[in-house]
Amino acid sequence: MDGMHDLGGKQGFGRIAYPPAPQDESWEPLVRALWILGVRKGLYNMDEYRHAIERMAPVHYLGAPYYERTLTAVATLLVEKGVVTAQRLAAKAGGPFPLSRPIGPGRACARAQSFAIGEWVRVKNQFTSGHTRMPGYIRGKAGVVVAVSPPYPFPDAAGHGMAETWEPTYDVRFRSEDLWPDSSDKALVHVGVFQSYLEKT
Amino acid sequence: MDGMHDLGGKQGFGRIAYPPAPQDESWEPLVRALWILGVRKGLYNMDEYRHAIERMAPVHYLGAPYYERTLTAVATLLVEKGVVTAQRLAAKAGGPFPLSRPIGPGRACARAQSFAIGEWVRVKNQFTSGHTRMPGYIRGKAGVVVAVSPPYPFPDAAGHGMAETWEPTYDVRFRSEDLWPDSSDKALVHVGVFQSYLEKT
Amino acid sequence: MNDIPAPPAARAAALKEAFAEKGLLPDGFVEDFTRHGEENWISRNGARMVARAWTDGAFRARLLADATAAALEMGFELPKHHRRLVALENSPGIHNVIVCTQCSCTAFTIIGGAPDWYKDLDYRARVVRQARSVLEEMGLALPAATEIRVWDTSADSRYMVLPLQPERTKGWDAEALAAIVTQDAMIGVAEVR
Amino acid sequence: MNDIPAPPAARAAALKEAFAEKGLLPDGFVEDFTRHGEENWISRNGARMVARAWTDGAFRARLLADATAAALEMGFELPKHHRRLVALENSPGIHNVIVCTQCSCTAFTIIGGAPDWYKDLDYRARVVRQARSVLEEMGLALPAATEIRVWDTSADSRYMVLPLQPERTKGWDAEALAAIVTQDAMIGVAEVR
Repeated sequence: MDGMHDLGGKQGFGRIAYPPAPQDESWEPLVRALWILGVRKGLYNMDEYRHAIERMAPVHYLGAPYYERTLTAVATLLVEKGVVTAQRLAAKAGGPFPLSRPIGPGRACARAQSFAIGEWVRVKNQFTSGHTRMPGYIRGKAGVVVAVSPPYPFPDAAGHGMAETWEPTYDVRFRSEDLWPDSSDKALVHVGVFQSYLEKT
Repeated sequence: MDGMHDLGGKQGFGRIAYPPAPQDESWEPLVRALWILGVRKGLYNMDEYRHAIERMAPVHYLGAPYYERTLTAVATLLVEKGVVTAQRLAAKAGGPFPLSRPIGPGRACARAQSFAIGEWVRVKNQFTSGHTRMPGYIRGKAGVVVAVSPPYPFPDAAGHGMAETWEPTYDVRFRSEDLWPDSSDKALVHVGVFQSYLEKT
Repeated sequence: MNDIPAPPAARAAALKEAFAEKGLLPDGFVEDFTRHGEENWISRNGARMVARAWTDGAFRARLLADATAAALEMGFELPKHHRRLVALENSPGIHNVIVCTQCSCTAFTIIGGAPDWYKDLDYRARVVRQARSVLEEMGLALPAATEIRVWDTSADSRYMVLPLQPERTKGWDAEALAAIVTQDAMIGVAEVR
Repeated sequence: MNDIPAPPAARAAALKEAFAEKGLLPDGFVEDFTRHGEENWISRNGARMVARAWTDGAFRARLLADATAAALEMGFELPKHHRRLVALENSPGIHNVIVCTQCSCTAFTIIGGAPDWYKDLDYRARVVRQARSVLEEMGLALPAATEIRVWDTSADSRYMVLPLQPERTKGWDAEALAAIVTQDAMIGVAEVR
């Protein structure tokens, strides 16, 4: 989805808060532990978790601290998986418990193909309302494969609880001047791109 | 700029709050009047005003009601134009008065060209950190000219207080399936596109 | 953004003082401007144009050819930067709807100030990409065969929709017709009933 | 979002109860997990790998060829979904920096939990497009001739930067070296001094 989470290259942002003021909240370790617990118990996979964050209302997403996003996503998944109802969560919390928006359809991976290190590839001009790990800033852009990773679950399917298919990802090197002509610092930008997102140039 | 204001086609948003609950705030007419006053006094033009809104911190922008954006933009412009200092504004307001981020460079219009009604055109694959009225969703896309408007000030220059050049805008018709293949409702989407943003297909 | 901003009303008052201190605020400007807008920049203007187009074929032709001139002809104002007004004609097979994805531009002197939902992020983000779904959610279910035309107000032209006249109102006079033309219909998210 | 949400601590507690009621929460899990993370998933792991690579040519070669194996060889853990660890070698003309633009993925068992600024929107949005400016703002001014390589963690590979060893530390043992390798250096926003 072309959501608010897809921040790469968005403009108007400012100085990095670095070095940071330490401000760990006491509830954060609990949320972190519950997040992992849900993964270990098989309630959801990592892509379902990421997509549950992406499905947050955009203004909520952007205003929420990091672990509030985790909290919202895990709660959403527990409700969607039937572990608890939204009403019960709110009652337990003693007030409104905002959840993410409903999930839509995912999509299966594309026909298998393969690319070699050193080969030029292009990111398909594709759009999906569901989970994807293709950042918008590489859509339609060409780059060169610099490394191949072992097969991972295809996120656009896995994020929707569809039967997992596994496919290689390629570390693809893009030139910033191709991604944002005349409007970027010169750099080589590498993205881990799933095979299904790619086509021959 | 590829800012948070550039919302067309972004996903994750929800139901329109329609019909709305009436909730006009009493300070809103004042802000609206001051906004127009600044235009009439020649303190800023419409594109400077729009860009001052776009330069708000993204999270502030997205969380702010409409007239808070106007308020922030007009205050920012008054400070930038030397009418008042930021410190003085905050002192008068009795607390922090968030302003927009600093302005960067604008850009001049492209060499004059012209397009005829019925002609296919393509939106240039251009990026700018400054003000622009090219919504991101038409970048690089082709459409057909359905109407020509009289010359308007070129926003990418006017928004930065550069010497105004005027140029025609074209109402260009795009097909939603070209803008967002496989991921949109079928519609013809028309955008008023400045001449400088366009090239022959 | 760590510090909580002063309330918007306090900031608005501070801004007003900043204008006043530089001698930029004419006496009574805010009140006069607000009253002028409330009295003159109302959706009834557009409604009267629509009603007249429904009852006066020559005006309809003028409106579709040059809505700016048609608005001026009826005595309505256009701000200096609204340099061209365009009337978008609905027909049985074509439905128009307007939006401003990057801010919230509208022909506010003609169709009235934009409603809150028009200025909200949801409408701006979605109506260009999910026009049919959004209209349906808002209560306007269009026939599958109807072509939807969305108009994104990204330059200084301004748009208004010329809705279809309901069958039941054939023969009504312009005054009666103007009373049933809503702002929503001129934005294109509703039909006139 | 009109209603103010319950405080996050109350929501977190509610979530914990929801797990517990279904028998999904082993006794002491939260405490054990938290302590395990605090004790084991620390940036000192990565620092020790870096220090060893600086002092042991054969390990350096293994690290660059297969950082997953190198991490396991040193007894460090990788979560199941971190299926490949990659060490990115800085050289006098090449500087690497990592980010996750879409969320905040990191090899947290190796370089420690991501710092807040890494998870913030500003870093995620800007470092891919304005790498040199962002690094400079953060205090790392790179020579104009240095090639900057940004790595966006968009799949399940995880990255760590192998920084340059400072001249002044040549001859130090691995223990002393590990003490000066920071998490920021392994993310690539700082040099080791």
